Amino acid sequence: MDIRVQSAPFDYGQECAEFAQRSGNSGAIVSFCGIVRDHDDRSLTSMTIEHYPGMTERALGKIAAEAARRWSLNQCLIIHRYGPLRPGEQIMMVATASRHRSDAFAAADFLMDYLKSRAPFWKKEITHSGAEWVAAKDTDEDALKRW
Amino acid sequence: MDIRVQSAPFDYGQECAEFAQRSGNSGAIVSFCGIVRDHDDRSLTSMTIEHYPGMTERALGKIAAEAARRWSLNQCLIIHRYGPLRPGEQIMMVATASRHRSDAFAAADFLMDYLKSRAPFWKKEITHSGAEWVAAKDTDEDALKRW
Amino acid sequence: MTLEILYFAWVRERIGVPRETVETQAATVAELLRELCAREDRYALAFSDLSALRVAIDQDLADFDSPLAGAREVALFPPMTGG
Amino acid sequence: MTLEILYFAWVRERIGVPRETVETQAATVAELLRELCAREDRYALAFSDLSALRVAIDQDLADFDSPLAGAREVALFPPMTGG
Repeated sequence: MDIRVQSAPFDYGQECAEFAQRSGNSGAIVSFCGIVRDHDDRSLTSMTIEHYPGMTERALGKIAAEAARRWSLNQCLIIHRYGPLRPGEQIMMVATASRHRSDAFAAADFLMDYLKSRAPFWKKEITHSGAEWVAAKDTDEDALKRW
Repeated sequence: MDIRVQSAPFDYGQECAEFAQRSGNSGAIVSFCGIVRDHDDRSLTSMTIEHYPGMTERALGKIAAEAARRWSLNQCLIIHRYGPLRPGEQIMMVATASRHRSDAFAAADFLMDYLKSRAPFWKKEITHSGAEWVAAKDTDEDALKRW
Repeated sequence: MTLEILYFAWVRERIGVPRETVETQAATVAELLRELCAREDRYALAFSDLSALRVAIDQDLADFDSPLAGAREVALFPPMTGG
Repeated sequence: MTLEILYFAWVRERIGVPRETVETQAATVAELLRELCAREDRYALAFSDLSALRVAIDQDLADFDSPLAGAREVALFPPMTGG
């Protein structure tokens, strides 16, 4: 279980390569990467992610532990950035490794659903017309009921 | 839509990096990698994948086109190897890029389900006790009914 | 009881500070919020709609009626938007 | 009609060749298989259980009762195991 909360960029390709390298005994790897979209009608110029140091790592650890409890995982990686981000930059990634594909897919999807509304991150979008905190969606909360 | 059928190894990290590079206008990337498991009670020494040149590319193209019809995808990559493979080697990968996470996840899962039992690949496992063609599972066929 | 109170995102912006130390006898989070609201308008403004607010006690998500006994750190923030 | 017939995986191993050209008047895949089975034991052995067999006509998956009219290439193989 590898959890990293950082302001620095990460290298998605490199992380995927190393994760796969460590996963020779797994049949299946799923990875997800979230990116600041750079083409948007709201003309986003940048984004800032605020987080709650201490609680963030704790919340991500609990979410990962819950995934490991529900599915058979050989490995699990979560990287989430905070601070200022430009369009096109990678915000976060998760990766899961398992013997079977269904476990790796379900666990990655679960991690994403939970870290979206149970890990203390807040996104603020800066557009040409001002700065605004991203509102949580009802669908984010609803997504948790799937599990 | 990038589809490659090859005997040569591919670099999963490099492919993920390039895919992400091309996906700046997508918010979400999902990738999956299938690996020959190297720890198994059947003591697998190697695997050979046979395929049907011509039909393989055609079948993968149809599966990818169907995914693009069902979900909003900005990009889609399928790489599948054939020929001899050793334990720990990467067999195949898919990657999907979309504006929204749910599309990228569903499309990648769909691609995997379909290429598992609708693309003309056949796996033969070589163990200490001999060589055997991998039998298709009923669950593979059942998985298609999800979509 | 001495509590460290942390604010994040627009809650932090409305309160005007990222954290502060308060002396309180509040038994629950809800009581603490009522005390703060009575103190100054900026609290009343930030805490006017509890459905838009989330709370953590000692870095674990909690409810407004969660007891504060033994707590050292209470955080107030909007619904999270990670991922 | 001249057909190119391709075999894959254990079907190929049982038939003994990866491909062959046959002259046939068979109207469907099922008829073609019956013709081949009547010809030699190795075909009868490979095609004994149709439920374990899949077929493609001109590189598209087809059924055993699919018509062969206009077909150039028929492939016979076990259920696929990609991924």
